[in-house]
Amino acid sequence: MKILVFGQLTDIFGGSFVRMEDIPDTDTLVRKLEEKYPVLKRMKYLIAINKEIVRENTLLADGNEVCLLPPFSGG
Amino acid sequence: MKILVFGQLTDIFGGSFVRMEDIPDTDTLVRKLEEKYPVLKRMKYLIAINKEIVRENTLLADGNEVCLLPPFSGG
Amino acid sequence: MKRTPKNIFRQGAIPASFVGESIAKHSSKTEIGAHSIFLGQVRADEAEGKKVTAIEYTAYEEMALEKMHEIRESAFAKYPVTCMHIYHSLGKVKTGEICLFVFTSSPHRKAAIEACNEIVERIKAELPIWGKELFEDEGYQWKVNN
Amino acid sequence: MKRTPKNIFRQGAIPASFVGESIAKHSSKTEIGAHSIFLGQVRADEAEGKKVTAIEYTAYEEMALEKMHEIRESAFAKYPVTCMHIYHSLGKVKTGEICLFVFTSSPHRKAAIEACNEIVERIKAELPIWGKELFEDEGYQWKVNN
Repeated sequence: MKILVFGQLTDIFGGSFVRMEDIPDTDTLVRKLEEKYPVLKRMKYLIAINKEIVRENTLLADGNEVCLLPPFSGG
Repeated sequence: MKILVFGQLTDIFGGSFVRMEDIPDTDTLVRKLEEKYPVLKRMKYLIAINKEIVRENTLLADGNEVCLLPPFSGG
Repeated sequence: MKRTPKNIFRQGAIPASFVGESIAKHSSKTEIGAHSIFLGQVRADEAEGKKVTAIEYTAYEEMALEKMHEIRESAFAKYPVTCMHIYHSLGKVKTGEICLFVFTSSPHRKAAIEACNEIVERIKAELPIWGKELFEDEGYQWKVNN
Repeated sequence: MKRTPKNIFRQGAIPASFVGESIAKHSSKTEIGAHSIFLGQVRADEAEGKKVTAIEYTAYEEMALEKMHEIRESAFAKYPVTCMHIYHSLGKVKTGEICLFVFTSSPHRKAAIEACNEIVERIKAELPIWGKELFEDEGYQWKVNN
């Protein structure tokens, strides 16, 4: 599964996305990402699925557009 | 004494000023003006002396710039 | 810094291009992060079936400029703004044209926005300016602010 | 009236002349009495002795446009505004240049001013846009909104 990342997260993942396998839900996503990239634990970010922010554990399906969004700083 | 008038008051006085004689203070000014122009009684206006609005009876001296100011409607 | 009274009055409408030019002049002031602008535009109001086609503004100019100076100084004292520019039309301004331009700038947005709002309110309430609303058929009525 | 999402994004800075042109386009809307405009300008902030020379903006564009549409619709529902125009830069915007342009108009000033303020706050809080503050020496830091 390809996860899009933005802002300061692109520094951590070295680009605009990260690939992860076997990710049934968002809690698993966070756990596995933080195992692989421990610096993430100190960062604030939201998860969006198909452009909607999800705040509780949510099942992930093929074809979902999953994004990690650090704090917004537009304007 | 020449009294400058503005806005809707120019309609009543037919111009930008009115001359009044023997006006020792602003209360007298109002009384004499309202005698001569009774429609003034139904109008709202402030009196300014030398560009300062006065709300209490105030003595008038030669050389004072006396103005009658109807409600402001700038902007 | 002591500021001297500025002339806010412009004969006729304030051109939209003048607003653009005023904004452009601030690109060298790199401490600015936010601009707040208010524009008054002459509205085609109707009264007794007649349409306003223009407002003709007159003012007790000397008093208005003194009062405006006071308002400006008090806004500078109250808000951390970098600069303020205020223009008001005199004479005839047609419907759809700009008659008031208030422009404040500050490092952070709160100051610019609050100063701009306060200045607009005070201009309408405290400056000796009068608007005569001219109807299409040559009649008129005196504008009332609320 | 149902409105379709508009693209708010512009590559690079928003020219001051564009603001002037946008204002001019409203002269035919004679029901308008007030315009409220907010402009964000890139500030030459300093961090650890280094000066910001530009901000590079990126966005999750599709989500930002959907969210902006929602914000716009809710402002139209809440305030009696005649129109709203919103533009945000993407890519590099140098210090002193404009990166955000929010423009609201209404018959009476209260609605335009309040809608403008609310839209600015919501843009900063809710749109997935990120600013990278570029230093003169090629380093950078990520912008933080407050």
